Amino acid sequence: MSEPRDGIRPGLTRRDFVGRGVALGGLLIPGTSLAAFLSACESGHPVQETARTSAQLPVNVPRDKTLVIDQIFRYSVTKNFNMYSPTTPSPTRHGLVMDTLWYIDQQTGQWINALASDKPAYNADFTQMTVTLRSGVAWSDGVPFSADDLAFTVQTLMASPGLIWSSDMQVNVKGIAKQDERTVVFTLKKPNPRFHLYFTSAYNAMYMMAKHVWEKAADPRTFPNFPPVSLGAYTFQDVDPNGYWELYKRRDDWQKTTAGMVAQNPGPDYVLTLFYGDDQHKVIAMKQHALDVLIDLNTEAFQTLRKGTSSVSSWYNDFPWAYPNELNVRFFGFNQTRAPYDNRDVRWALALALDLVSLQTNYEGGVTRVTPFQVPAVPSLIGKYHLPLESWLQQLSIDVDGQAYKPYDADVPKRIGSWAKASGHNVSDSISQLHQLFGIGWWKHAPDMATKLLTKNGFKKDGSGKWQLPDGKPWAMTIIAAPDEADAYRLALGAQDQWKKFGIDVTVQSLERDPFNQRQYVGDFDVTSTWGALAPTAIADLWQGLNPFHSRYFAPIGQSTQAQGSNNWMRFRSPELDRVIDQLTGTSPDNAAALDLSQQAVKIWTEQMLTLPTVSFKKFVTTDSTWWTGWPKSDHADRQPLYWFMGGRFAVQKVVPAK
Amino acid sequence: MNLVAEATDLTAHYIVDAYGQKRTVRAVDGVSLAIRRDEVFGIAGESGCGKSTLLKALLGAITPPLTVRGGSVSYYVDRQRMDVLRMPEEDLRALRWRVVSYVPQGSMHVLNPVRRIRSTFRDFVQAHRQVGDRESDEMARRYLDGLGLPPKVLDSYPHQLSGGMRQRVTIALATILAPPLVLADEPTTALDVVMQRAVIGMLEQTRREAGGTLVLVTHDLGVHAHLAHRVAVLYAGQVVEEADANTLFERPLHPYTKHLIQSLPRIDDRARRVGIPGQPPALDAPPPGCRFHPRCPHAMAICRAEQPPMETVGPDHRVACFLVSGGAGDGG
Amino acid sequence: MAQAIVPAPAAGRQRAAGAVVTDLVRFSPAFTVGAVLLLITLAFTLLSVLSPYDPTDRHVVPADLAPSLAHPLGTTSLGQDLFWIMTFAVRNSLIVAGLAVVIGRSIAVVLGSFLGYTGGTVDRALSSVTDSFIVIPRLPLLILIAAILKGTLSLPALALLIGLLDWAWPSKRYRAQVLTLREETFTQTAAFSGMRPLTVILREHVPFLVPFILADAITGFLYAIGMEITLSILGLTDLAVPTLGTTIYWANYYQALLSGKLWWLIAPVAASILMVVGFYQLSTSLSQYLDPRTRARALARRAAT
Amino acid sequence: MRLLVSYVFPRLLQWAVVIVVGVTVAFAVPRLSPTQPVDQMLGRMSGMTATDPAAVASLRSAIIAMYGLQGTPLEQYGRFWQHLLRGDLGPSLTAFPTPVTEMIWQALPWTIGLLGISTILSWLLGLALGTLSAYRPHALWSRLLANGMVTIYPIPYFILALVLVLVFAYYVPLFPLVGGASGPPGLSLDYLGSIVWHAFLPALSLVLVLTAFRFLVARALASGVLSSDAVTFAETAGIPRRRIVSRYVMRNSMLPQITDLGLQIGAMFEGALITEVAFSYPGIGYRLFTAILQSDYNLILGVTLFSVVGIATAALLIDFAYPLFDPRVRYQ
Repeated sequence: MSEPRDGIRPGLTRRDFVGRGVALGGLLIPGTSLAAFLSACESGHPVQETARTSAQLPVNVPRDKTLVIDQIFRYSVTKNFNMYSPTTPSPTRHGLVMDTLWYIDQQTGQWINALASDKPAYNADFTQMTVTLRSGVAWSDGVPFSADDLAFTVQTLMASPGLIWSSDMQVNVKGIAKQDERTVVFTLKKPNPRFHLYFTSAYNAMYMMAKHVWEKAADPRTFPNFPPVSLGAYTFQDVDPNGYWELYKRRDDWQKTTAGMVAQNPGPDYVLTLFYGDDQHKVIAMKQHALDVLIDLNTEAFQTLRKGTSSVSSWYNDFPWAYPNELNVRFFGFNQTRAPYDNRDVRWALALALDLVSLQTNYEGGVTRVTPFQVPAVPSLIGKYHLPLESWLQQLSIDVDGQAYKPYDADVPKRIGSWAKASGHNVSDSISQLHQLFGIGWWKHAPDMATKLLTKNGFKKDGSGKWQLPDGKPWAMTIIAAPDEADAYRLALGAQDQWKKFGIDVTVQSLERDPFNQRQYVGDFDVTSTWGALAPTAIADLWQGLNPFHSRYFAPIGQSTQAQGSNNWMRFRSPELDRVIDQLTGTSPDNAAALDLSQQAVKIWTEQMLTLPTVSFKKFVTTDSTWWTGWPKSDHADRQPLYWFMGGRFAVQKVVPAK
Repeated sequence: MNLVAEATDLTAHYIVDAYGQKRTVRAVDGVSLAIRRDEVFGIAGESGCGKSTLLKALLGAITPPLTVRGGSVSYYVDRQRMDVLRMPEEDLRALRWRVVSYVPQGSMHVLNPVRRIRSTFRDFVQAHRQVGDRESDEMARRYLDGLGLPPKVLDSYPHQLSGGMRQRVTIALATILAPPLVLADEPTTALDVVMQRAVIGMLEQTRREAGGTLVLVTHDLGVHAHLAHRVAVLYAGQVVEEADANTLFERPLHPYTKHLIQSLPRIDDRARRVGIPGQPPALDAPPPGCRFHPRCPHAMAICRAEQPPMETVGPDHRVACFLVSGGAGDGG
Repeated sequence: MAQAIVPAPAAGRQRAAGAVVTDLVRFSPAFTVGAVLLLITLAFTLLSVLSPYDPTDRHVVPADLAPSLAHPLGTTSLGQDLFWIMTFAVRNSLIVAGLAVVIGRSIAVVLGSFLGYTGGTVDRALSSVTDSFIVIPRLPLLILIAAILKGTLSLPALALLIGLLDWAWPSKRYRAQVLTLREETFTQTAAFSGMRPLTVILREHVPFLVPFILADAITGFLYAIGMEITLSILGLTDLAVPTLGTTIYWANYYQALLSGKLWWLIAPVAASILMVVGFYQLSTSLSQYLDPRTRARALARRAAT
Repeated sequence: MRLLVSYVFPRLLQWAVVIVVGVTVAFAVPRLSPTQPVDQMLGRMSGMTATDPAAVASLRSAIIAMYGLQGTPLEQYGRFWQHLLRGDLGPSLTAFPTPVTEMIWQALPWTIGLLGISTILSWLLGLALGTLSAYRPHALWSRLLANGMVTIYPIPYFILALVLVLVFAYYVPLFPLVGGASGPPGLSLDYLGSIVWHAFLPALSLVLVLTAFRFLVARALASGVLSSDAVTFAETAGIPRRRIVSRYVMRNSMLPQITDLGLQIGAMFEGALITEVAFSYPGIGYRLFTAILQSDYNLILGVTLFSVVGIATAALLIDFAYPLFDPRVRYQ
């Protein structure tokens, strides 16, 4: 009963979409002759906040009826909506145009029935799943959505290898039976209590195909599906041939779409997705109120935008501003096929040599939550892992020269809070509030303990305080990192500084995004500053995240982990973890045992220091309230604000015109 | 006296003052010449004696670093005297090819390499005559035909013609408008003897047809003997002797002229030719007194001290030498 | 007649180098401007030795300070003193460009002259290979290789990479130059008079080629500086090593403009412009002085004013 | 006929060889990079949706087949030439299944428009100003212009481009920061207006740099020609200046500049990569740049093929057109 696997999901970061050149954008000061002129206007910001009549948009639609969304990247191909083919992702399209059976809201963990009218029904041994569909849903061309479409979608995908979900369906589905217009029964090749997750959107899930359109396609793999017949509340209207913007119009019959039914709100008449280029241009656009919501900014760009424009806000109104609840974590991965990183004590020593408070404040601006677990401390998970397991953390001990040392440091959030107060931000002192903002705790900053751990394993310090490996050679470590993933890269620089002070000769290799990925896939690194988490969906059951780390998917050095479909770049093999995963495989996610087994896995993971998680994700998801309000914020966090997720369609739908 | 052009006490030097080096090359130093109508006036002298500079001055083509330090050059056009060196640039340009034209030194390379001879003729003719292309081509064809040059020359490019042919085309270019005064700088050098004869014949024919004057500069006394009516001998930027051709060749007075004539090979004369010791002086630091004295077998004390004045010793014969003007006369 | 006027080069050479420089300083403003700018650049490069901070150390000074007496060029968001970083940046950029020119031009000269002198089928075969290298767009190739090697691209490796991509076009120019020299009459006369071919090359051709190589090296240097800066601004070189390009990269990375830290951008941009302009002014005025033909024309022009 | 065999055929052969070698290099180099496009695509896909590890193996081989990357590089190379001869450059790996040719045709007009105009404009401007400045070296405008050009020329292009973006798109927001045009595409006036408005800064940066280069080359060549014998002779003959500049100076210094222009136009297909990246202009260079960073083999190969063929053909045409411009090079 193999289940859909979505282990450590790299998550959709800004870099996935923003081309290197674009991120540069490039702004520069001329030679000396012009410097005088520029420094004259250095004080006041050159681009003042203009009134509501903002810069004109590239399309002539009424500004007050149009929601302008940051398109995140420029489409190189504009007339192709075949979102099943292996191509660059198009995040701002699937929320508006596509639909699937269920959604789990990443902020609240709430289960949302979309095309399905209620939860999936499994038989006793999880070899059959029955889906009953919602009635009254229609395609954009008026044809009603029915069981035929669902059955046709799965059968077409099974018959066309190379499309997303096609090989998953081939591996799982034995047969599909349409019982009536609203019911479909899937019979599975082997028991799989999590088969429904293929249709349950965290970032996205299986898009439904319109049978009456796709059946005419010669080859579904190259069918452009343009202009798309869609299930979303919006229909495709117009596109810039150079891929800089796309225009969508709300369907008149928006009540016949699940977005309308769930959100119970018409939403904007038009949605315009627009590509402005790098942070620099987005800031200018939002200052001119020509952009209503954007995906992310680096800290400096956000501060500049926030200071100059009153109508702009991210998740929190005040420090630390950014949206902290994406299901992802930054972590240092040690290549456990290379000495000395295969030694658990060494990994623990490296952890104790770090001062996470300094990393989180000086390098990340104090804006993210710390987490000792490979699971982010988000609202839907903090109650299931961080709080219940805190007592276990306090008891956790590692053997240092015969005596048991307790590495856990519970007042990390307090120290970050005091740093924040010192830097002039108002932060409350209540421990629950601090846990919300900065996570529960991390490992103590104990270089002396780290030194003992290393000497216990035969490491020596040479005359000038530099560490030598047990075989006498100086310890030289290289960290690989991708500069366009800002938080991970700044953590790498911070770790380099701290480990250098500790006595290790550390160099950071800053790699272009694809070569960085490739070096991880083939295990060509000592340490990697990367990201991922065991909980891709906001449910307590971690099977999706844990399964790819099972040793049966282990990829030896040199062979790409992608060939195995695993994210185990660190290449560890843990028999105890395998046993827990095997037990979890047969357990239904709703069963309480699933949570208990997942907690066991997290304990093993943490104790064996398989990875060194540091902070969870944060994004300056920023909105401008000049034209539209109603975005989810920290004070009314009833749904996720991630508009580029498929589930973000509800946030877009619930937006209302500003007074 | 029907003069066509005249230089009075003309002094023109090359003044160079750059990159910290100040040099003055005294190429022409106080030269006076009277050039008559309808004659061939030869200017002879070794290379580096200022012949070409003098000719450029006569033409009024003063381009830096050549600068006029004194004296004047004038043309006599229908009884009217024109001071060439002080004329405005535009008027001087108007005179060119109508009143005076010039056959440059090394005229093998002066034709525009990328255009046919026909269009070069058009440039020269239409610069001074209001004629269309067709008429200019017709004029050129008839003129070349008259000079015995094959008309197909007009359709070819310079690199397709031999050196001699290019030389003659340049001469044709200079004389097509039949200007009263033609200045030719070393027209026969770098040519084989046969071609020299053809060029000399052409010069004679064009001058006679135009009834004009030819000023001929060459170091080759043989050419002067053949063509020139009167010859002036130049040494180190100064005229040392001037006479009609026969007087000069038969009764040269100045030691330098005598020597030049003796060095001419004669068909019947087997005697060894005697060269003058030493080199012509560098013009940026000419010797004091008579500039020839370091190489003059008869040099006297006065020769080293003063410059010999120009003495008229015959109807058409002038010479500047103390042997003749009898300075202190302390030696034969 | 013209030769007599112009001071013969032989005479020029005897003048002490100092005298030549004083002449140039007095008479060619371009030389003076260039020399001053280059002196500043050299001073900057030498200062790097005195730097109290190691260029790769971060947070050694308070971050984001505007230029002040303590920090003449201000400090960066990484907590580095921009003045000392710039001394390393200028030095490293010069090293890369210098090495790249030497590598690129030596290949070009050797290959060009070899082809020029051998001729025949070897020449035709190798020339068509060179032609195909000219046809391949260099910049995308450079970006591709840099993107692959990026993390491991040390300064010499970067110089080698730029040098290896800048030999095709110059080698064609040198071959053409050698071909014309071979056809010159003085080569034939030297060969007839029994001079061994090698001495013909060394004594006759090299003096002709040297000014040509010098002038060509200038364009090579400009290309190399341009490439280093372009690759670095795109983030395709070792970002830990401070060069003019990487300083601009980091200024962009930390949004120097948006957050009003202009000094962080002005310094590298102004430095690269002034350095390059200075170098070009100096080298063109110098090569004009060395090449007799251009000097004659310069004299004529000078005398006329 | 002999001309065809002895000259045209070998030149065409060389043209073909050059293209094959260029294309082979463009085929091989991206494949040397360790980055595997299929792995990258799987990484992106697994980043979005649940993919069972057991299912990944079949998904991976299916994608490899779709991308046409199956078999050894040699087989791929063979298949590439088969498809190429049918005009099919294969699908883009990052924007599958869109064929590469479609993506190139979509971006090419932007580059041709931007580069075409700025190349020709700067060539004419640079040539005219350079030649005139050589002819009038001491005029104030000429000296100022020369100093300006000598300052602009060496500045690294990327810095010049970024300075323009900063000053005229950020501090003084006259021009847009991103994109090629705005508004619904069509032949309407405001769409064309927006194209010009977007293309102005990139074009300005190109024109500045290219004119500076052309100016310096033209000036050097022209001053060389100006001191040639042909021009001095024409000058002395009083030929009007306009005719001297156009018929003598321009014509003689034209040939090397024509070859430059030809090659620059040939190189247009490579796209102005730096310009398009610095100004985020939607041309072919920008597309090549993103293709390189995402190791999209087919797109890299497609764009490089265009630029290699472009330059090689330009070089070929120039060789054939050579004799038209310079008679001296006529191949008898």
